[in-house]
Amino acid sequence: MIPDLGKYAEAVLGAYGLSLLLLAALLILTLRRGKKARAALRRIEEETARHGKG
Amino acid sequence: MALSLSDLAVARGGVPVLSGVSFTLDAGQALVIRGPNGSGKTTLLRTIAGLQPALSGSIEGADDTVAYAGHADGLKAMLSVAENLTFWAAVYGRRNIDAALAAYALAPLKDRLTGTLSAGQKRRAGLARLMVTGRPIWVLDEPTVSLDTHAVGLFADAVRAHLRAGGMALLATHIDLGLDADVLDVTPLLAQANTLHGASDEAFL
Amino acid sequence: MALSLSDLAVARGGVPVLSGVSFTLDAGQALVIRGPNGSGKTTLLRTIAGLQPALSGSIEGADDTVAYAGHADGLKAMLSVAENLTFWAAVYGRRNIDAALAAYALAPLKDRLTGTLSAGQKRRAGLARLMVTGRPIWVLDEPTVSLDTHAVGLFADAVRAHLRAGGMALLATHIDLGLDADVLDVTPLLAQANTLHGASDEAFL
Amino acid sequence: MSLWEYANPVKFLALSARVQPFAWAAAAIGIFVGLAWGFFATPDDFRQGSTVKIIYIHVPAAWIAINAWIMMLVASLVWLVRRHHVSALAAKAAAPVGLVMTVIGLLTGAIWGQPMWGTWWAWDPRLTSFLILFLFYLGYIALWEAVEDPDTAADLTSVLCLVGSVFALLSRYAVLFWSQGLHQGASLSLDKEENISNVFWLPLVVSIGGFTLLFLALVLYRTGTEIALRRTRALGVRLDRHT
Amino acid sequence: MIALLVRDLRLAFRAGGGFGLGLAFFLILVVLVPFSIGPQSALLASIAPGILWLGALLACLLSLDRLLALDFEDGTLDVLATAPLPLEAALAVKGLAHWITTGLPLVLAAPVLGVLLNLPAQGFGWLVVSLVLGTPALSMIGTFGAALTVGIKRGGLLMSLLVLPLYVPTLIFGAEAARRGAVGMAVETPLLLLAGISLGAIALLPFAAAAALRMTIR
Amino acid sequence: MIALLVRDLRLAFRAGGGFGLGLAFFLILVVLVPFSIGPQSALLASIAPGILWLGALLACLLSLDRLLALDFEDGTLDVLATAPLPLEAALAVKGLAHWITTGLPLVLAAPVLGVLLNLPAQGFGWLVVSLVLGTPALSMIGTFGAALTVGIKRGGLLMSLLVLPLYVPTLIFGAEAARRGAVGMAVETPLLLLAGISLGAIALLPFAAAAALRMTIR
Ligand code: HEM
Ligand SMILES: Nc1ncnc2c1ncn2[C@@H]1O[C@H](COP(=O)(O)OP(=O)(O)OP(=O)(O)O)[C@@H](O)[C@H]1O
Ligand SMILES: Nc1ncnc2c1ncn2[C@@H]1O[C@H](COP(=O)(O)OP(=O)(O)OP(=O)(O)O)[C@@H](O)[C@H]1O
Ligand SMILES: [Mg+2]
Ligand SMILES: [Mg+2]
Repeated sequence: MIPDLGKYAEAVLGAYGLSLLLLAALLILTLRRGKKARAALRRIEEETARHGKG
Repeated sequence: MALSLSDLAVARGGVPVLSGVSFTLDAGQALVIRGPNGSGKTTLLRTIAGLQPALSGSIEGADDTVAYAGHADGLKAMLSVAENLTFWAAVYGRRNIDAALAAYALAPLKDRLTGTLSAGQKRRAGLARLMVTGRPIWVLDEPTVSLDTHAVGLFADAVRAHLRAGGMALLATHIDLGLDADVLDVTPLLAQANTLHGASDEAFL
Repeated sequence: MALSLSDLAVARGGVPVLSGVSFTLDAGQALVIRGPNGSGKTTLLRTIAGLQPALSGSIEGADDTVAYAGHADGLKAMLSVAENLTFWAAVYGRRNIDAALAAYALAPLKDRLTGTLSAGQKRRAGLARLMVTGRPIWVLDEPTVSLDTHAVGLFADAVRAHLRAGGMALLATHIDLGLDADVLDVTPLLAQANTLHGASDEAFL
Repeated sequence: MSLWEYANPVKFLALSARVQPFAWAAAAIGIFVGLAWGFFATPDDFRQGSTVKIIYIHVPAAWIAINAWIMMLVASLVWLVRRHHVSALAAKAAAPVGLVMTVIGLLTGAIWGQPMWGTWWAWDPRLTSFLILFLFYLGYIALWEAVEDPDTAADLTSVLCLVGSVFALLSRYAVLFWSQGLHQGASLSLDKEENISNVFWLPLVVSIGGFTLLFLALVLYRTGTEIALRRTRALGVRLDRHT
Repeated sequence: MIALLVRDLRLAFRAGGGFGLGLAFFLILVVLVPFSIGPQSALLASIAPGILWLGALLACLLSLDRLLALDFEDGTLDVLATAPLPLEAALAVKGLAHWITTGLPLVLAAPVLGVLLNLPAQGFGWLVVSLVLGTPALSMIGTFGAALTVGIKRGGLLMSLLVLPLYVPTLIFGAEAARRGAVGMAVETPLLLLAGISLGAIALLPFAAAAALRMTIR
Repeated sequence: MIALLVRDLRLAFRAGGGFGLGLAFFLILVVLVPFSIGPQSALLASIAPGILWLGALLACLLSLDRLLALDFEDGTLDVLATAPLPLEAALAVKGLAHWITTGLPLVLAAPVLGVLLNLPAQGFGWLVVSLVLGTPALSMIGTFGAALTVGIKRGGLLMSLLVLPLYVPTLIFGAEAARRGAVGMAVETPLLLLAGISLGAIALLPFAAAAALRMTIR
């Protein structure tokens, strides 16, 4: 499956691996922070709505 | 010449604190601003002095007419009292500091380094700075902090003289200064965030 | 347990400012120190707190019993009020900060960064720090600066409760707190420099 | 309807919600196809061997790193001139993405340099200006973090972005003046022979497209996060007042 | 404006003021270099112009730290911002005062320290010229950095982070001119570019700095 | 004591705190070196260990600046001096917090920056070892210097002046070990001496620092 990379296998695989790792980390952190922020917003919006009625 | 605010709203740290502030101050008048801790007196005075933008409403007559004295004195610890005052006088294009020294009984401390003064002495020097600016509107935030009763008297005299000469004064304070002045209580003016326009977070509501 | 000073003389910046200070403070007592600006109140309190050496005379009962609150509050702007108080409690080997928060009505401000409080709110947090030390002798330099009347009341209540519990308090202030306390006027004690012994320049006289 | 309407957070969020699914999907496809094509289906270069495959990450990352800064510059100008909150927040949201892309560009370049030039790093003009860009990103993000008030932070970072861009440009010329390059320029790229050129070029273009779409999706999502945080703050204040 | 200049200079010369400390840092840094990279004189000579420029830059940077911070803490900036003097002018004057108290002494000390690092004889003149042309830019860029970070606790190091990349072009042209001078090559181009940066910085940065300062003190 | 450590670390990690800024300075300094002395890689490799040590030392030094100054300004030191905690312990803890937030990141970053300066491959290990052994001494000596200068306006630069000579022995042995390591020579002697300095500094300097602090705050 993996093509023959010859003597540079380490370099090429390393470059792909590291880059994809960094991209994944960026994605995960972005999504986690976004989820947290949106959840907090939802909580406070509900609370505001309750106060509006009461 | 008058200072007039109409329907001013101010914010601190992006949070609205006061709204609907309106008053007019004419030559020779003083206004004392009262309100509990955290009600926004400092914020209001800084806005009037032009140090921060208003949320909404307008301020008229404050351009280049205001001398502001906040919690910090604006004096250099490593300069003598006279050097500090002379410097500020020069910034405002003036020269004479004797009247200011006399008004606050600073003559004996004139050549002391400001950093070696006691808290009340330093405050006196900070108040004397107002007199060398030659500006008509004094905006003072808790001016009498650390002052003893004698010095409070000196300060009240200085304000009265300033008013007699056609000046104006705006003071935030928690204690009674014995001045003949109107009082603006900011407690009823506290901002209702949901009715405010122009707040920096308003766009997100 | 008592704090007693006998014939104490203190100096500031190498210059003697007060001499012949003597008093005894017993459990449950408070003493208000009065005197005009620059008379040496701050110097006296710092000496009692052990922050600077006395020129002559002696202080007894002040070792590890004094909680000092000076002009600065000892609070970190970048920590919340609760974090600041918890830290100081831990330094004094204690844990609970609820009583202190309650005494100064700080509960709603508990999680605010201290740097974003108004002058009076910050002062309240600084005074609350005294309560988490568990120390019997409070040494306070102008504690009510920036406080509104309500907060001054809270402070007076806290001092009264502290005294009732057998504590002591030493306060330098220019305004009347409505405490049931003796007053020490330092004006008559002002130093006669030529009668002083132990001043750092004495060797050259 | 003018473009500025989208400076309103609500309008922006609505638009962003419509665009995002496509952006994410297209980004995933573009990156997958570009990288897979490049990795599995392109021949080795006659000089560089299999290392040439690194180009499908290296160049898109470097391209995004540079263009993210340009986008931040535009957004900063919009904020300073028209004070639209969304544009300030978009600049804030883009910076960490740009930083990560810069790091990827640096890392892949370093890994590539080891076999090609026999060194991880050399003070070549292009590499050097890229490193300086990295520093600008760091400073920009640190300033956002350090300033308490959100509007002040937006103002200050915008000014920094403006002044920084001028100096980044100056540095580029300074660096060119200072050192001779090892790095391939656009003219002297590996495609000496026409027919190989296309073989490398097409997957590279797909990959660049994929990275660009990923950047777009990330920035839209992160701007949404920033808006949510600001809105939480604003509502919190309102609740405080009521109670 | 003259009052402000005089005040800043006087403060710098007072005990505990900043005068001479930037210089002292420069001196100590240059002295530490042989300890860290070893005493071989040929090696030292070849890096001398660069190290001297780097040292001057760091000395400038460190002394900038409190250029505005002290004025912020004691309320001076609040008053200056409401005073009749335009803030742009005030900041330009502060930058000038900084240059007089820091940049100028560095320029004068550099030849002496060049001796310590075995700088070739022909390099001294160009070193001084390049510093004279370059240090004003360092002072003005630093003033801008200080204005950006003034209200921030521990802003000093954040300022370094923001300012150092801005210093890069100045450093490159300055050190390049000094290095070329030391080996007898033509120095016109880098010197002209250096002068250009300085002029640009003096003309434009006070405005950016004043804008930033108005934002930070609000 | 743990409360103090936790507080200092938390402050450092807060927005605007000091964490990472020492590191950033180190990074930027190392980046500026080639700009000032030129891009030739052989020259850079020969000075790399020395420059890395010098950079680590300066980063430490700069971040020390406000180690005590901030606590002094807001009155924390007054309270700490009257608290039951011995001042010696408090200062040792502050030194430790400084090392964790500054020294440790420097140690971890040094190899990466070694790449930028073309440090020979065999030198990386010894560079890290020498920094691990040496940076604690830098933090403790710096704490002492900070205690000596804390009440003084613009104390930061004065502190540099006082501390830098004290740093000389640490620098000499540290840089020597790193340099020998880079060219494959024996490194035991300088490393042992370096460890000795660190141990001595940790054992004795908190007492000197506490004594100095009691004098400065009076
Ligand atoms: C750390 C080291 C490196 C950095 C920071 C770096 C940075 C960059 C940058 C900024 C670009 C420009 C992208 C654009 O204009 O859109 C680029 C393009 C490129 N780089 Fe690198 N690079 C590095 C190492 C290398 C190495 C070692 C090689 C191969 C031997 C390489 C090959 C290329 C190629 C082929 C391009 C595309 C050039 C073109 O046709 O425009 N790079 N790199
Ligand atoms: N930097 C800041 N960030 C966020 N909120 C702040 C900030 N500074 C002050 N505030 C808040 O803004 C409100 C108004 O503060 P301000 O300092 O104007 O009050 P004040 O009336 O002057 O009070 P005091 O009598 O205690 O001086 C307070 O509730 C305060 O907690
Ligand atoms: N660092 C210093 N060097 C020299 N003299 C000083 C120094 N600090 C204060 N003084 C002087 O010592 C005297 C006592 O000062 P102190 O601060 O104790 O007065 P205080 O009673 O607290 O006054 P206040 O009510 O104004 O706070 C004053 O005359 C003051 O000018
Ligand atoms: Mg106030
Ligand atoms: Mg006092």
